[in-house]
Amino acid sequence: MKINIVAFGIAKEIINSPECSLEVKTPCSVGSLKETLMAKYEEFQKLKSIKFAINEDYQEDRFLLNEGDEVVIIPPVSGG
Amino acid sequence: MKINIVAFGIAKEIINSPECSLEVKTPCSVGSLKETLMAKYEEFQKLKSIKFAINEDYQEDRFLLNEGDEVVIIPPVSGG
Amino acid sequence: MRDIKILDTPLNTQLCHDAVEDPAAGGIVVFVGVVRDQTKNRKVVQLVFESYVPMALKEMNKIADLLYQRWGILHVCIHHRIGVLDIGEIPVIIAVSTPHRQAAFEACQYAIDTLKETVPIWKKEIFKDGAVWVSARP
Amino acid sequence: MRDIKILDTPLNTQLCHDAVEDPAAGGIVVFVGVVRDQTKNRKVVQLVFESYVPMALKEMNKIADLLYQRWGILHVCIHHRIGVLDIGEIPVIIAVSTPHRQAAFEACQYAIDTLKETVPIWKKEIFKDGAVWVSARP
Repeated sequence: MKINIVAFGIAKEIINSPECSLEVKTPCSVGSLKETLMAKYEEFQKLKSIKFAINEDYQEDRFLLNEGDEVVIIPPVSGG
Repeated sequence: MKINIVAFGIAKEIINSPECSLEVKTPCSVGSLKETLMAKYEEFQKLKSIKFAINEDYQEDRFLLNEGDEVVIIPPVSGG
Repeated sequence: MRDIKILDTPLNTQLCHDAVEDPAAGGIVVFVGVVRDQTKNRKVVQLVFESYVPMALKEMNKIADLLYQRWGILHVCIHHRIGVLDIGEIPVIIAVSTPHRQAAFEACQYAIDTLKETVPIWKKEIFKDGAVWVSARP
Repeated sequence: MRDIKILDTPLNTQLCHDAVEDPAAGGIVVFVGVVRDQTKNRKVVQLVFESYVPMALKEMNKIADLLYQRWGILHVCIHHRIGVLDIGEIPVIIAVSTPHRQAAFEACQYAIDTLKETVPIWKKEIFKDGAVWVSARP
């Protein structure tokens, strides 16, 4: 299936776009999405951490994606 | 010597005046002034605490008074 | 800069905030004391604050000295009001600015805790059927 | 009452203070984050904040939920700004009111500490000769 991914902050600079889409095998967990992404964009490996929000909530590596989920890369936050 | 004493808060109500004067023996410490005052106005014994400021600073019982010192009774404070 | 005052007019939060602004400040913490409508489940109508003003200013300045020494603060503003206050009015505001926020929280809390212990200001709670000097009795 | 917003216009300390006023409040603590003129001894020119807004609001509301549960606060106001900020401007204000002051200090500090860990907002420091997304690199 195709997963559309939105990026903010440094993630946006790494993929050089505010969004991208990746073709992944079904079922696809957050963890394997992360691996696919890190393989495609090696710069992500240099970040302190990288999390994913699915439909506006943080999700762990074992969380399974559905087609149509709102997937957002969350690099280290620095608000305040 | 004669010591003039200024009172605030509940101390003002106990001596029923914003100030009073006491005749004390020389030398007179803060501690003995406190005893004299508590003997004259027994209500002071019911307070949680009573301190004295001499010339705008807190002073301990063993501090000796001079004639002309600005002596203020400091009942428990409750600012803020 | 320190801005330490005892006032008989309403206090202003924005003013105290502005007094501690600084390009080197990363955090400002402002504590605002407010007159509550009750104490120990008894309904308060008004509060009356009185102060031994020259000594109170001296003690407030001692607190400020310590904030500079212990927490390396940039600026502090302490305004305390005296006179008759209604429910919801502000008896005290303490604003502190520091390069990093943790110090601002600690210094501000130390300042209000110490003010309540050492500064010669007295509060009388006025109830419908009486009045009490706060903290006086055991 | 909770007043939780992400704004692209200047924040106002007085407004956040007023949002948490309450007759039952004994203390209000306001934390104001300020853009410092330097970081690690390097001179900062501007900051740019961006946010994943709907999720940021959701995470800020989770923080608010916890303040009510853990500290029994009366009200909370969290305003965060996004966009380009100059030195001395305010990226964040958190105001908390509680019946007793200790809880207001603790809750306010918890709120800003947690906001910096969980809320999807990113800060880019602009220097004369470059720019860095804060916290991104180890």
